[in-house]
Amino acid sequence: MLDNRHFIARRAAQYFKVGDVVNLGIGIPNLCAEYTEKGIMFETENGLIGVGDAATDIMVTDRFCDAGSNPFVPMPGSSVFDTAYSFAIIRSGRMAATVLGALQVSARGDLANWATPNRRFGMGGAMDLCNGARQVIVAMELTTKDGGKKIVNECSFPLTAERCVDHIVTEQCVIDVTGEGLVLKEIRQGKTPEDIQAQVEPRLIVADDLKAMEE
Amino acid sequence: MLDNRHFIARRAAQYFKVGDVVNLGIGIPNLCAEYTEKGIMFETENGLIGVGDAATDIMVTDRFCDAGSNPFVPMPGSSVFDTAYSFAIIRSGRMAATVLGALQVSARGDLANWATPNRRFGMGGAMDLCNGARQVIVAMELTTKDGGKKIVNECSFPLTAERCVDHIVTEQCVIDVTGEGLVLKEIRQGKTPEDIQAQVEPRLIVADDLKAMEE
Amino acid sequence: MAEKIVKEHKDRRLDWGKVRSREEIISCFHDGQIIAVGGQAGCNAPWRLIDCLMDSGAKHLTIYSIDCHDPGIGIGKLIRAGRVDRMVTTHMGTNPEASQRMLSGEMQVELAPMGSFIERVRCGGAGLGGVLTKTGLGTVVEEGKQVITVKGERYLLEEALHADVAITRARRADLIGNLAYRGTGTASHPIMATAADLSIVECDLLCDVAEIAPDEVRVPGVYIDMILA
Amino acid sequence: MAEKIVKEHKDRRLDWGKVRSREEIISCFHDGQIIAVGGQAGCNAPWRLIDCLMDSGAKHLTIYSIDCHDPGIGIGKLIRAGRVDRMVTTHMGTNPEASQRMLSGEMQVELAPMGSFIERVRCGGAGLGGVLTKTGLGTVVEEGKQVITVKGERYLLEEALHADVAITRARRADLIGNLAYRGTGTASHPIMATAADLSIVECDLLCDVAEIAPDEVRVPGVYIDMILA
Repeated sequence: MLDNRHFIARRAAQYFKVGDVVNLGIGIPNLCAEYTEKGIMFETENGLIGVGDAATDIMVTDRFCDAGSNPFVPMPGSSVFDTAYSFAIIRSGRMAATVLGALQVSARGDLANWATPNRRFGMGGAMDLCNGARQVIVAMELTTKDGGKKIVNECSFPLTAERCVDHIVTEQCVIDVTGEGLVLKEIRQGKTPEDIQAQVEPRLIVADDLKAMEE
Repeated sequence: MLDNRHFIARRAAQYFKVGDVVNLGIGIPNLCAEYTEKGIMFETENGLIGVGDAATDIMVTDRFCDAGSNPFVPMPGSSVFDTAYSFAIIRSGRMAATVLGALQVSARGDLANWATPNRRFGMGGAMDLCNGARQVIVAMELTTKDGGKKIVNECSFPLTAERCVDHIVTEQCVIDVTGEGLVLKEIRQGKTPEDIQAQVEPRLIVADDLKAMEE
Repeated sequence: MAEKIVKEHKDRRLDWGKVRSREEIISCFHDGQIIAVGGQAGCNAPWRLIDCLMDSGAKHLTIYSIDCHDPGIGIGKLIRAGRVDRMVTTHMGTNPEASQRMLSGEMQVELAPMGSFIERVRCGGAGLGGVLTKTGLGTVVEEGKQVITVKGERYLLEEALHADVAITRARRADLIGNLAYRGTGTASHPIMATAADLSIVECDLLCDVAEIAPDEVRVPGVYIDMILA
Repeated sequence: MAEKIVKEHKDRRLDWGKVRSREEIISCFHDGQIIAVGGQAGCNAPWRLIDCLMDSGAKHLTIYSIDCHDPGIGIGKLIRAGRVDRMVTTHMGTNPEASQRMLSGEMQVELAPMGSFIERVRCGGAGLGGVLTKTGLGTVVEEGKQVITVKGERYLLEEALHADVAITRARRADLIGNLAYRGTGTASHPIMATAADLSIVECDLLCDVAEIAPDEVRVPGVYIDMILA
């Protein structure tokens, strides 16, 4: 059975369609690549479309590393570009999706994922991805390790972007951000909508066609 | 003996130094290439540094043409780029000089070279070249065919750029644009400063070290 | 068995691949569209795609192009046929018919400095709203534009241009739309190709996937929707 | 006779060529300079040029860099030695010492979104004053910046960044400074290399003139002043 992180990544990867170019954040999002069909290409924002398998042994080189410094083997059909071009693509709306981690997501889809009130590591490429990707998918555990709420009415942490999140995938549920509010679309076997509601701050709308998450 | 056009081009080319990258306009400016020492490279604004000799026979191709559609053979050390990159270079201040034709040049170095009150062909790359090139050299005959003045107090034609011209090279003289005004630096054998003054509108300052133009 | 495998592979190529028939591409052009056309100096233009546009019958077009080609050739064909209502271009020196139509009021022409023009198109393809340049300050280009001051220096704000359809030409394209160019055949093609909702390319050589080395690609396939068969 | 010809050619190579000794390059660094450093993710950084900068003793530096490398490595060496007064960067995740110095006030840090940061540097190398982007709207990035409206849409104005010296790394460089890259070793290097008064490069292979094909060049020599021997 998959652990929570892989379970989340596998579900998030189902949003990708053949022909899509997708950017994956560090952490859980990066695991999506393991659950993706052929015909989808991954971008690394330091400047390449077509990130392939992790490089080992003789294939390890400084010339093919992702934004997390992990060496990889480019897949057939890869393309290389500089960082300015990379973010031109990202902002252009040509990137089908980005999967990102989150510290907080608000009721209207605001995302906070780069700083707490006490710590600021930097936003890297996240703000541009939220601005430009056609779909912003948050892949995270539903609450903090000690049960604190991450889906909140208003983000208290510095924002990455306003009203940018489309889907939230967690180990317990899938929530869509809509004009009407947060809609509970899928739920883990053994959980009830009330269980989920107890762990998030905003009032959830339960979808008419609420589905069970695939185990 | 050189005709006026080649005489002007040969003199204008003397501003180039080894290592310079230079852009030449259409017409007289383009002839400068024939009088240039080795170690100078020419840019064509459609996207290449290193324009070489005119291509003939089997070397003619649509893939190596200058902005005037003339096929050429790229010289060793050439580099190719797109139009956006081309004008990034042009505006950056890394282009040592541009040589352009002119309809009018004003006393303070304003240039008009892309339109008359009745005709507008378009400015092409001239406005960017005047903005970015480190030296703007005008290469033109001193007057119009019927003796009309082209060096004027104020340009009456639409401007290409304000206060951009550094040197004016004609078949009769070389004039520098300075903070004090137009300075007559070189004069053709057989001409007097009064001859030149009679053909230009602004009051000329005659350089203390006024030289004869090389025949 | 081998036959089945080959068929499966072919189906997948159709799913992911971007090669489209002339007919399908012609059907993409409609009245009133903004069309970005790549190329410069009348060399290496997307001649076959311009012919598709002609054959579509689409009219009331807006054309973005560095220049206007020659009378009756390339874009000049569209202009002569009265199919172009408006152009944004940098010069008309090679096509007196374009100037005539501008003067007669049949065609509206916005003349732009080449560097500003192509930078505006780059913005359109790069998700940017505009750029600040000193080019055109103190000239007619300034008319109607915002002047912005940065660190005490004045700049013109040049706003992004974005097209409905881009038609460009590459030296090589692979099945997923990665593009490579050669020489001044590069010109405005790679920029124009990024700045449209629908980006169609013609190429001199259609390549297998991975035939173009990653470092040779100048436009990644993510920007390209269709390749003319 | 042959000897004389070779010598003459060598003299010309010195005149036009851009290869410079380590000592000459060290002498180019001074207190208070702004240094643009190419690379990302701590891979393929200009390690040898960073060592030149260390050995120069220059202090009170401002560094432009996508990231901050690891503690005590690369830029991390300069940070640990207290030589950096100010950084403009996009994240410090790999270097806790950078965060500590920011919190203690020993080093001023401007955090910028990666796309806006590199676009600002591109402006610096492209003679542009700034660009308009939606990235950062509604966040702390907006603080102190002009908000410009274009066609009813709000954008942040991100102002150009330009350095005194750029230190970058290329896979190949020829004697006149034409540069080629490989893979994600490209990263920010080609952009950083354009945006400084003095652009110095180190390369893995020093090439003869014309060894790099014109279409392979990603940065033309016009932007490059010196190549580390």
